[in-house]
Amino acid sequence: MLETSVAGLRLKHPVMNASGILGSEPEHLEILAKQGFSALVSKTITLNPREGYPPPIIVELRNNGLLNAVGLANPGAGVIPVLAGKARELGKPLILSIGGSSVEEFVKLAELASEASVDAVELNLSCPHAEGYGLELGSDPMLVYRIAKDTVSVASIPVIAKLGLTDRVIESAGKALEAGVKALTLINTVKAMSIDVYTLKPVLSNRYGGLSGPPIHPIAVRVVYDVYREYRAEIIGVGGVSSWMDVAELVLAGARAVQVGTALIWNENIVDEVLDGLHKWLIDLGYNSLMDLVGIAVM
Amino acid sequence: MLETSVAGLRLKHPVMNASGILGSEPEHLEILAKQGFSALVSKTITLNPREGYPPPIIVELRNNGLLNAVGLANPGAGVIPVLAGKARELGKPLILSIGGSSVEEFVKLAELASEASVDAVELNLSCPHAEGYGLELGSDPMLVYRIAKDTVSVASIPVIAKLGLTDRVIESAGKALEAGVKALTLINTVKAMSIDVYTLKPVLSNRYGGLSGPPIHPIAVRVVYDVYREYRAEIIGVGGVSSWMDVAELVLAGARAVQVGTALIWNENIVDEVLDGLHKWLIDLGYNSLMDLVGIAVM
Amino acid sequence: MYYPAKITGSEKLSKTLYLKRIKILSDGIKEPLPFQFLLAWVPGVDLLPMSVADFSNGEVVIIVKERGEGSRALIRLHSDFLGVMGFYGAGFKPWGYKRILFVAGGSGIAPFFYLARKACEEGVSVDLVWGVRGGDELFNPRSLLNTVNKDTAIYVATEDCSTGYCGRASMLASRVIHENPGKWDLVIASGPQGLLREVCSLLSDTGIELYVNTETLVKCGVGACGSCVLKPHPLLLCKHGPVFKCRDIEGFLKGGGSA
Amino acid sequence: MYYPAKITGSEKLSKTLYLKRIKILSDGIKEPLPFQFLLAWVPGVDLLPMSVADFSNGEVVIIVKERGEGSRALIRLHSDFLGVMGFYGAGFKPWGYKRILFVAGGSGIAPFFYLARKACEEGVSVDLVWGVRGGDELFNPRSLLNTVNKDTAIYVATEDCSTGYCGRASMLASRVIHENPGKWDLVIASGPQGLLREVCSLLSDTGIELYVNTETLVKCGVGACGSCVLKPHPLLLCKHGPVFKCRDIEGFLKGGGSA
Ligand SMILES: Cc1cc2nc3c(=O)[nH]c(=O)nc-3n(C[C@H](O)[C@H](O)[C@H](O)COP(=O)(O)OP(=O)(O)OC[C@H]3O[C@@H](n4cnc5c(N)ncnc54)[C@H](O)[C@@H]3O)c2cc1C
Ligand SMILES: Cc1cc2nc3c(=O)[nH]c(=O)nc-3n(C[C@H](O)[C@H](O)[C@H](O)COP(=O)(O)OP(=O)(O)OC[C@H]3O[C@@H](n4cnc5c(N)ncnc54)[C@H](O)[C@@H]3O)c2cc1C
Ligand SMILES: Cc1cc2nc3c(=O)[nH]c(=O)nc-3n(C[C@H](O)[C@H](O)[C@H](O)COP(=O)(O)O)c2cc1C
Ligand SMILES: Cc1cc2nc3c(=O)[nH]c(=O)nc-3n(C[C@H](O)[C@H](O)[C@H](O)COP(=O)(O)O)c2cc1C
Ligand code: FES
Ligand code: FES
Repeated sequence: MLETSVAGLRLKHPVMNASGILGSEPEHLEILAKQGFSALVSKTITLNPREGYPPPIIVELRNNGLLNAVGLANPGAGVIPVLAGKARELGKPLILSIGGSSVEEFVKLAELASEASVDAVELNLSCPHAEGYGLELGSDPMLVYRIAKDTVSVASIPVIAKLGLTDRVIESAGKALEAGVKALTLINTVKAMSIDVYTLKPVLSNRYGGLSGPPIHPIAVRVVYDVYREYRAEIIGVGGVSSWMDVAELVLAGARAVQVGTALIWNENIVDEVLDGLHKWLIDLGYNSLMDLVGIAVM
Repeated sequence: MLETSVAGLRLKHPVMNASGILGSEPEHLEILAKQGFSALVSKTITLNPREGYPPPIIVELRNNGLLNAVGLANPGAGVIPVLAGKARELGKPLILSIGGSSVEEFVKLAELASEASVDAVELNLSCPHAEGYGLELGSDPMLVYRIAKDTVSVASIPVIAKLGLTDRVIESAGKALEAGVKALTLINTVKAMSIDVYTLKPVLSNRYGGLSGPPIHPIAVRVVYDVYREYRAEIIGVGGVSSWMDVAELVLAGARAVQVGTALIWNENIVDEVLDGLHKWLIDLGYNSLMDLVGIAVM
Repeated sequence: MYYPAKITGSEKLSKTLYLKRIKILSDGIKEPLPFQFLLAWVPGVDLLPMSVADFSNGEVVIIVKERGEGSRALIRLHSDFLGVMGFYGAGFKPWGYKRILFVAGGSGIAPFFYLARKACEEGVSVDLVWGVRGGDELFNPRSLLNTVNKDTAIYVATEDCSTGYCGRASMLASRVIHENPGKWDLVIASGPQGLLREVCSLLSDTGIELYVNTETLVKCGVGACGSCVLKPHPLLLCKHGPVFKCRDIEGFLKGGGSA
Repeated sequence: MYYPAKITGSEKLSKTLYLKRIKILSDGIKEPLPFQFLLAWVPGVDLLPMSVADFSNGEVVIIVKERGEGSRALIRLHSDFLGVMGFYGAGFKPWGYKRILFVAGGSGIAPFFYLARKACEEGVSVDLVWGVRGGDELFNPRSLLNTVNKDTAIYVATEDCSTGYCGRASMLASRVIHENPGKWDLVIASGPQGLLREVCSLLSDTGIELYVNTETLVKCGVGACGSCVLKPHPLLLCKHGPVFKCRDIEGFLKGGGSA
């Protein structure tokens, strides 16, 4: 009933973890696997190890959102085969998120991912707070095209492009599809800031961070809807999922699968709760398959 | 202690209402005046009357945010002298929000506003869900320049530009300032969507709407901070204010005044609560004047 | 707040009046106050303000009068999904009074049932004057729900003179009040604006407190759009109402439509 | 959750240990569990994990050992503002036990005080073995706060042999346990990793339940960044800890640092 497929991966159900909440070490994958995700998504891996920013890197906000600027901390490309091996051991498909500051870095990482036989790569073209990475590339549709095109051409595995909220996200999505990506992950965090009103300083060491969690959910629904409407593309919806209803909205807007990030922090049972809810929902609606509901809110 | 000034208006305290929550009829101004705002901001007025979209036009969301697509409903430019007269009767400065789909419409409205002797006009260059209006203009810095330049040249009163979240909001802000606006209002709602998961349809009749309330506050803080850092401009901060701390963050990021929209819906005492909180805050910090705190989180 | 919902029961009460049971498909909806209302969203059609006629366990009852496209579409829903926004309005808790006379015109009777239930819980009595145009619009209020107390007196008026008092509800109200001096200390009129206006003027010298349950154009329900303003008063139906003292909205009653 | 906060009290307890009272400048912070911790943000310097040594009415007490730049900056704060994030960790409520022996090394004593208060409320007794390197690092645990029960036995060890038992806390713990067979049904060790390792191995054949209060690199506190993972175990200090059974983290204790 909840089976789905995206970018050629057949999945038992639509709920994966979102990149960056754990996912850079094999132990992290074990923790994530226990939550019941249908596929595992790694933290964004870069060619060289990155320390990331000094703490504070995460702030739990008054508005039920989370603000983070971790700075793409990760152990570098050497960890790719380790993560691939662990995912196999756990019996879960692995989507490797990769991040570079140049086309060449993305290409190299896509090659390493292919060699390690992970199940797909997700191009991080959307992190809004790492200078020279992510959204700085993803907001330029032509650059999205070049990165996507070149990684697709070297990768022996499906390539997914993860895009964020920009003025031209529909255009960037189109370029990524044109370049041959199999699916789009939408969206990443939204650039934001939190200031401590007594110490009079931004709380994150990086000052700027990405807003995630319930506050961004209606924004994610909008972007998924727009991109689905334009291209009928395969979409993985992300952003503020904290209940089955949030997943249902993303599915109706056009997502074939979803990712859950911030909600993991506050609810260990999120995956089970979502699956239960979706199951009941299908029954209430009289549908046999979640796939039949993908994008049907889109006119 | 809480006195401030922005765009040449001297204000008893920094809290005004945000455009569009009431404000298109004289009776609305009376209701707003009772809440204790230091200045009144009208609903965006267009040259001709607009019906707006059919309901649903507003949805209260699960994430403590509000989604709206009112469609710039307003009685048209004829109401300008009526609103001006009522504001004078109430003894409150009036900022008239105006919206056009062309440079000429903005110019005409700015002339009418000047004739009616309102205290300032606010150019709505940021509504994200009215086709041909607002953000469609505001996301193009050159168009912002032309609209700002021409309205400033005909207006005998201060002109304020209200900008929203776009990739190039800093650039647009710069262009508006270059064109001679006295202050910037930042930000408007963020484009978003809500779908009913049983009827399988977007709830708003316009499908797309603008997200407001607590979810967008950290985004507003970021934009105010960025624009203040770049230009040290006079800024009116708007977005998700629901407590004095939210105001304090906007002030530290660079706002000399703030506007409150969505919070009015859920809290009739918002103005008094904010003023009380700000007062205690200044005492706790050992400051005599709110103005001394404007922008001091910005390095 | 927005809630998904489903019609779980439908009943034709009379020629023009229909009852709908609406189950809220979401936890945590709070019990409404008497006279609060909801906005019923029939997708693709319209959003209709409807008084709460009853509420328990996340299930709301409304009574809908067949009018235009919107009410007809709502009436046509059976076991269908719809959207519900609410509950809106300040509501009205007249618990300081001893005995209330509720003067209803047509579908203005809807909030009577929920008021009657809550009033009974509070030890306040409510009697009913109900007027309709034609006798075929009537149903027996006692047959409906279990909210009507035995102690409640019910007076009926029809304009086609087919049942009960021959004339308008306002006239009948005026008569029963004069026949029972001192019996009621509060009158609430609910229905078309003409009825409200007449009740306010006809009973102005009785010394009884006079309130009216108003109707205006409700587009948002939350106090944002301003469409429900009771011009020329700085009052919003959806925030400050829908029940007001006659004398607080004299200008509105004088000026307003004729619905 | 992030809270603005202010230092409202400072005290030098010994040559290396300082007490700080921190007032949370925001309502609604929930009472922590024993062994939960907070992240203290000294703007421009660092974010430091600190055990809750006491809590009441939105005021937290921490005990800070002077180490590097971060702890020194925190110690220097007086009547200053700072940020507090928390409370994090699963905490530990050993209320099923009769009598607990808390084996602390250095600043590992911090969570003892809050545990002792809560244990007393639950009718559980806690005794303390406290070891430090030099005698000048000691203070009298009884003098501190009102959380230490009279019934509590306190055993002190110094490595410079200036006071109490001459040697490490782990050795002293082992001795008192052998001298008092059956007295304790739970041992919790808290302090440098060497101490935790020794307690786990020295006492493994006593049949007493053995838990350790671990330290790893905490960067976020909420289970997101993964820096606090107890390699090679799929366990996060900030989510699943910081208290674990010795036998659940054998790999970590063997492998880990020497701090
Ligand atoms: C607070 C409140 C509570 C109400 N409670 C009930 C109730 O319990 N039962 C019931 O039958 N009716 C009730 N009404 C009236 C009901 O909402 C309208 O009769 C209904 O919207 C008419 O829609 P229609 O499309 O069927 O009719 P049409 O006459 O075709 O209406 C077309 C449009 O006119 C507007 N409109 C027409 N009449 C009214 C009115 N009286 N008030 C507001 N807008 C109107 C609506 O915007 C509608 O979209 C209530 C109205 C209000 C304001
Ligand atoms: C859950 C927990 C509770 C703690 N409770 C207390 C307490 O109550 N009192 C107390 O004095 N200390 C406590 N500590 C240890 C304390 O956080 C570190 O000693 C402190 O961060 C050292 O910072 P520094 O800059 O002074 O020292 P440095 O040694 O200069 O530290 C430099 C950096 O190393 C890291 N680091 C060093 N030591 C540790 C450590 N043991 N654990 C984690 N990161 C470390 C930090 O990231 C720090 O930024 C606790 C640690 C954890 C994990
Ligand atoms: C702590 C944290 C770290 C993140 N790191 C990454 C990352 O490395 N790569 C990436 O593509 N997205 C990253 N994200 C974004 C998430 O994958 C996701 O797009 C976003 O958080 C929205 O989903 P959510 O609201 O469910 O968290 C991170 C998010 C958080 C909160
Ligand atoms: C119902 C509604 C109507 C609005 N109408 C307008 C408008 O006409 N013109 C405008 O510039 N902004 C309009 N806005 C945006 C607000 O002025 C404000 O920028 C935004 O809501 C963020 O502030 P808040 O979070 O305090 O509501 C509207 C917002 C809402 C919620
Ligand atoms: S209906 Fe919108 S303000 Fe009342
Ligand atoms: S400190 Fe970040 S996961 Fe534990």
